[in-house]
Amino acid sequence: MTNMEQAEESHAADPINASLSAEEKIGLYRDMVRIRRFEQTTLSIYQKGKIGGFLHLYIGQESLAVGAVSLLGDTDHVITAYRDHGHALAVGMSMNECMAELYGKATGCSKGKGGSMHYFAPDKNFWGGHGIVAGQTPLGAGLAFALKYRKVPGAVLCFLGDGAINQGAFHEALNLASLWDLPVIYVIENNGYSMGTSQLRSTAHPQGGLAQRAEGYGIAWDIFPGADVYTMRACTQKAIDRAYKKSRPTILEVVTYRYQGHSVADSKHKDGYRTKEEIEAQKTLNDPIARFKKILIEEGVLAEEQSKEIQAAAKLEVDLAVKFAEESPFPEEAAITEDVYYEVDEKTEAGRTGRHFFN
Amino acid sequence: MTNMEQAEESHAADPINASLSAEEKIGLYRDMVRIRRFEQTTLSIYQKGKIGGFLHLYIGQESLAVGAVSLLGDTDHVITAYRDHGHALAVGMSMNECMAELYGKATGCSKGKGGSMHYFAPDKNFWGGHGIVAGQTPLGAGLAFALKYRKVPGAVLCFLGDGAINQGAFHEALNLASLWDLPVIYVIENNGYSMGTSQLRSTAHPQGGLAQRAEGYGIAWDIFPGADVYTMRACTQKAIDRAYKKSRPTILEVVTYRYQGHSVADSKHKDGYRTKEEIEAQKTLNDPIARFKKILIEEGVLAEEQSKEIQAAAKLEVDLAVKFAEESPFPEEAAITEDVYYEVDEKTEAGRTGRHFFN
Amino acid sequence: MPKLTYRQALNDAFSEEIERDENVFLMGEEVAQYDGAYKVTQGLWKKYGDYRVVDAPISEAGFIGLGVGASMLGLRPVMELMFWSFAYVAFDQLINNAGNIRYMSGGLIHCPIVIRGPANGGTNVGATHSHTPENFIANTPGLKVCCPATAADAKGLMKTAIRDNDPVYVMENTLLYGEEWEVPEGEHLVPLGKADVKREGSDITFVAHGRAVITSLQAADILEAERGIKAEVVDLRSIRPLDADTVLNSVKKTNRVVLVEENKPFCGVGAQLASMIQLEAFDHLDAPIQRVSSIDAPAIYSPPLEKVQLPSPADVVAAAEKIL
Amino acid sequence: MPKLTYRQALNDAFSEEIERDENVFLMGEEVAQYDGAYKVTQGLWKKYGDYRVVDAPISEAGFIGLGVGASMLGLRPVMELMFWSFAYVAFDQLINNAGNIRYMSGGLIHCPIVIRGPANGGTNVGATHSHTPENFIANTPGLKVCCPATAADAKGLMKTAIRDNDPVYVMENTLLYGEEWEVPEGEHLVPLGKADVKREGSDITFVAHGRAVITSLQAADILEAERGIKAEVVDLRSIRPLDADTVLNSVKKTNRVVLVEENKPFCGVGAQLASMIQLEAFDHLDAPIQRVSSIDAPAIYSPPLEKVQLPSPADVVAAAEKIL
Ligand SMILES: Cc1ncc(C[n+]2csc(CCOP(=O)(O)OP(=O)(O)O)c2C)c(N)n1
Ligand SMILES: Cc1ncc(C[n+]2csc(CCOP(=O)(O)OP(=O)(O)O)c2C)c(N)n1
Ligand SMILES: [Mg+2]
Ligand SMILES: [Mg+2]
Repeated sequence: MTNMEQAEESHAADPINASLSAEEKIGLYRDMVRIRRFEQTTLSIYQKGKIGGFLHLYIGQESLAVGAVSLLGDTDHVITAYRDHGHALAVGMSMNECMAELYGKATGCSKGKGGSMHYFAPDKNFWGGHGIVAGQTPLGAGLAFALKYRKVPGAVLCFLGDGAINQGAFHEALNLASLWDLPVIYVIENNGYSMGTSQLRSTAHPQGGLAQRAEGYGIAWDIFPGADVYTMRACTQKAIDRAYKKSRPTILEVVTYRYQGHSVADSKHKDGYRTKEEIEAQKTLNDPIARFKKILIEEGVLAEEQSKEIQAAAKLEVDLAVKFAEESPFPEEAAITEDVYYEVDEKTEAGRTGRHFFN
Repeated sequence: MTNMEQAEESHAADPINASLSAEEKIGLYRDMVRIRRFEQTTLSIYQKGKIGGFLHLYIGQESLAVGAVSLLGDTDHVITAYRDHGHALAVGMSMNECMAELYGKATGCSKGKGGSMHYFAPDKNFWGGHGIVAGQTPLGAGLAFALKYRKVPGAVLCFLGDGAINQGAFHEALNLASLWDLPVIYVIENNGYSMGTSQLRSTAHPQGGLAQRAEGYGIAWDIFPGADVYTMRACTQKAIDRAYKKSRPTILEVVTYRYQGHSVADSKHKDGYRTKEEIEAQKTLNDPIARFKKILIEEGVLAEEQSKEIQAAAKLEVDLAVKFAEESPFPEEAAITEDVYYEVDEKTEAGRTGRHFFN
Repeated sequence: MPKLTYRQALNDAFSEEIERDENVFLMGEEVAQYDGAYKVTQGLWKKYGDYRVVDAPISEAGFIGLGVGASMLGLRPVMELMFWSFAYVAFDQLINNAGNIRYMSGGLIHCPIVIRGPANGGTNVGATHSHTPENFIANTPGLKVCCPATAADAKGLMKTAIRDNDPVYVMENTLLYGEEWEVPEGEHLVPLGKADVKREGSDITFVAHGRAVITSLQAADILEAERGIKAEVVDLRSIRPLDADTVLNSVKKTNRVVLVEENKPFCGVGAQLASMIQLEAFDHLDAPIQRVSSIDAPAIYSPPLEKVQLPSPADVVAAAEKIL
Repeated sequence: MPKLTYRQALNDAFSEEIERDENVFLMGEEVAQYDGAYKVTQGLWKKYGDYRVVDAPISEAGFIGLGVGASMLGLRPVMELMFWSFAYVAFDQLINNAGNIRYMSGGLIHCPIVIRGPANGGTNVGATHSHTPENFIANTPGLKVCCPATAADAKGLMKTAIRDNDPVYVMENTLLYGEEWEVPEGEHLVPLGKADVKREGSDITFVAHGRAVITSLQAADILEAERGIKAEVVDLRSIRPLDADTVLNSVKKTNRVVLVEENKPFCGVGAQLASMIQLEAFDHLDAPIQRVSSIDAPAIYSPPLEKVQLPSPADVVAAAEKIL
């Protein structure tokens, strides 16, 4: 299970949150609602057999992507693993392109070539969507390296799961990030499990938690509960400041929970490797959306009615996205060999020289 | 340079050393002398062009292999990297087979197939000799896993360099070793450099030193100077006890120094990445052989005359090994495709079924 | 003969070998308590416990290396890669450790290890999860690799692989796990290095491995039904060792050959076969050897296009028609 | 034309490209302060400093992945693997990250990265250090790979690789670093995908890449001197993209072909060429295509045997004689 109690101090008064306008707060809420609704719908279309492959849902973790991404500016970048729909919507990708990608349609964000695990939006500084566990972690260091090389102030948020920390590539990336003072923030979304394996069974770690491994590289770290979007923002901002002011990396371990199975095909996630009670308790106590709604109502920023409207708008948006996706065409067969080589696609001299394909 | 002062308390009175007979002490001394002499000769034959490829000399580090290996019993195992001549001689491999291997002769320990970096002696529980940096570290965990699986009390010494700790495979091995309570001891032979790169330029690490990264995995660790073979034995024994009694891993960081270049072809090791003064200071202050000789003479265990005899005997042994190697035949050409597949070599039914080779 | 799924046949192979030899154990991500990501090891942890069926963290380099180390001491690890696609994070262990250590030790060491898992496209999981590296493995002297196409072969090859004293890499197929075939009862071993003529024919030879065998059989049915042409289908089963004789004999009989695989074309297994056949049966070839491979691009996600990308019976028929 | 070593030609390529484009930087183990393990980057750190020439820790997966990430943002990293043999600890980065990301992003991203270093046997460093993975790379759509055989090609291909907008993997050869060839002065670019007829001939074609080109040229000299036979030597230079036309045209002229490579035979580059030639020049072949590869075993250490293991001019001559 999780490393720490979710009972926590409020970060509502932290400058980074206090300075939020009512509209911005509602924006955060809306984004979380949109992500959840998107995900719920993808689950149901998956169950109806309209999409296939893998589908790793983010439900329960929405405050992490939304909170962290809300802090970013034009020169900041995001990269994550295969559980990427939340991050994609948080950076501003449209539901249409995301939904169409799941259907494998030509209108998908990756033209139907990447699928659920491989969303990208470089124009929104979003670099994927990576299917190999921890594979994104050296890439994240590379984005930060490029910022530094170009002398652009900025930070890179590189999300990863708790199970990913045991991959060698992550360890190598940490050493590089510290050694070279790279402005990268590794956000461990600790939902307590890697597939059906609890942290206890996969990860030897210090008392302080997974993030404390950072000390082995002289990297700053923090661990905190992620269900409250204010907390997420406040604690992440400190890491961003460190990136901007000192060009130093940070490891953040954010305690969270996924309500659904590892992917849609996970029969054991209820009363297999975890109990129904555990899941229910998390939903009751730590639901990011319910918690933030309560806060915003208490703050007088949000009214129940408005919340309903937001829900309804999100539902409509998703429904339209489904319609868009369903009505979109599949890629042409010729697309199979497009987007393999830049030089070929761009019809450059290089792309016309020699044989590039071998069927 | 090195992480800690080499000035240190004496471990002569520790039970593990106090219990040594005079003969055993002289044995330790002899083994260090033999290794050094062997190495010096390989350097000179290399310079004469009699052998080629890589040659990573262990000169200056002898007390580490000899001290640690001297503690081992029948069910303990050793594995190391490419700088493996010291460990090979320490476990009892003969100079003849080791020298012949360098010459690529059929009488070499690996029949001339492995070369300097790839010595093996399974009959002496010595599992190589591995050319890929840190590649031996998961294998070491595997040897320990096998001991545990077979319920054999024992320990595995897995040596690696200071530069090797930044490889992902080592990190993965550490997590497994801790998680599964494997009796493996990782001995970081910290000679301050990975090739021409000082630790400072390659490795972000905690104040306590490289070995302190162990805390990230809940593994016990120690750091100590390795020039004194008594210290090496005393500190390593604690880790062996931990392996036997608790089946727990340890990381030991042993501060040492290599007198020669990274390999024979290393023009920058004197007044390139390190100064001549630094090298000379290490030779003067921390030479394992000179130090132990002084101690043994002070203890009255060794006389100057006897030391000379040991030196002379070592020289003779190496000279004979050179002669042996030079007079040995190269492998037959047919040997190229032997030792690829067990089943083929053993002429089993499986080895006779289907085509195994494709020229 | 009873019918079993490919999955169940593998599961039986594991059970039987675990019971037969105390050195055999299974290890991999989710193989134990979760029963395997694809349920191939279902029930085995419950039956044999932590000692014989071991869940590993997501550390392929670490645990595959550990398996190689353990095999040097005589254990017989059967390691699962949840997907063969994840082999690339453990490639050094697969190639340098398992593949070279016998040689570099002059034969003093051997590694009786099995590394297994699915290696296939066709399940809409995108390029990172659809690799088929049998050609990389077969390129590597010291390693053996097989790709069973049926439940019986899956069981028989797996049991043989476990008993073999060299590293044997078994590439399964998620699309076949749920398919049923007859499987001989009792001890059933299929040797490595022995191809199987899955369909006799006299007009043209299809050589395939893994699921491409099924595709080839369907193509053969079509050719027979539509044009009365009798295609022989040779299932390589193991790629290295390779049953060259069975392939060459078939070619010498039919004089025409189509090589079918789900590998990418450049230096795929078909390339090696073509090179061998033209060398050793040059005068028996009435037409150029045709190859059908996946369309040469990373695996596409889009379900209908992924189907197009993989060899279909129609593709095989079309290739055959070029030389009939 | 001035004569330069292969090493110096590469060094010049780096200098010129560093000066030309501020996005170009070099990274790798010992490339900076140490001047490179094989001195290929000699003097560049001194000249261009830490910013453009970066020493990396022994973390190939980490720094190659970092390079891929940096290239996505438009930098042009030129990454050294001290040996291509070490690629296997960074294989996921090489294949999945650099090779697939353009495709999986539907063309939104491209990776203008170069990964380079020596890939060869013949220096008595044993099996772990003697890998030649050009066939693995060429198998992977999305990647490009070239193997220069001369100083001029080394310079020209390297400069082209750096300017190319796809990942280009350059495989050098430690045995050639010290050899000298004429290199054109001034800007010198050699396109990828263009083979070079290094020797014209009419009786038989040798197709080779990397150092095997030199071996083939020597074999051609022997054949000419001893038997008056004129062999044409086609140097592929780049494996992917591949100049199929030049190969096929030569075969159509000579009707006989020997494929020479230092790769291992099973699914080596020669396998792909044989498969292509028999398909596209079937009627032009007067005899089976011969292949000369390394002897099929891990690279042996023993110096005299390692020489035997690698293709020699005599091996090429012997293969040619089988079909002359
Ligand atoms: C190298 C590699 N090994 C295994 C997998 C299969 N796999 C995908 S996700 C996953 C679990 C990851 O857990 P965690 O890092 O905690 O992330 P979460 O799924 O909880 O978000 C596994 C084993 C993979 N994709 N890549
Ligand atoms: C994966 C890999 N990368 C690079 C190398 C080249 N190399 C061999 S030894 C070495 C330095 C290792 O230094 P360290 O671990 O400190 O050991 P030492 O040589 O000092 O004993 C390097 C870079 C290699 N063999 N394997
Ligand atoms: Mg998790
Ligand atoms: Mg060192």
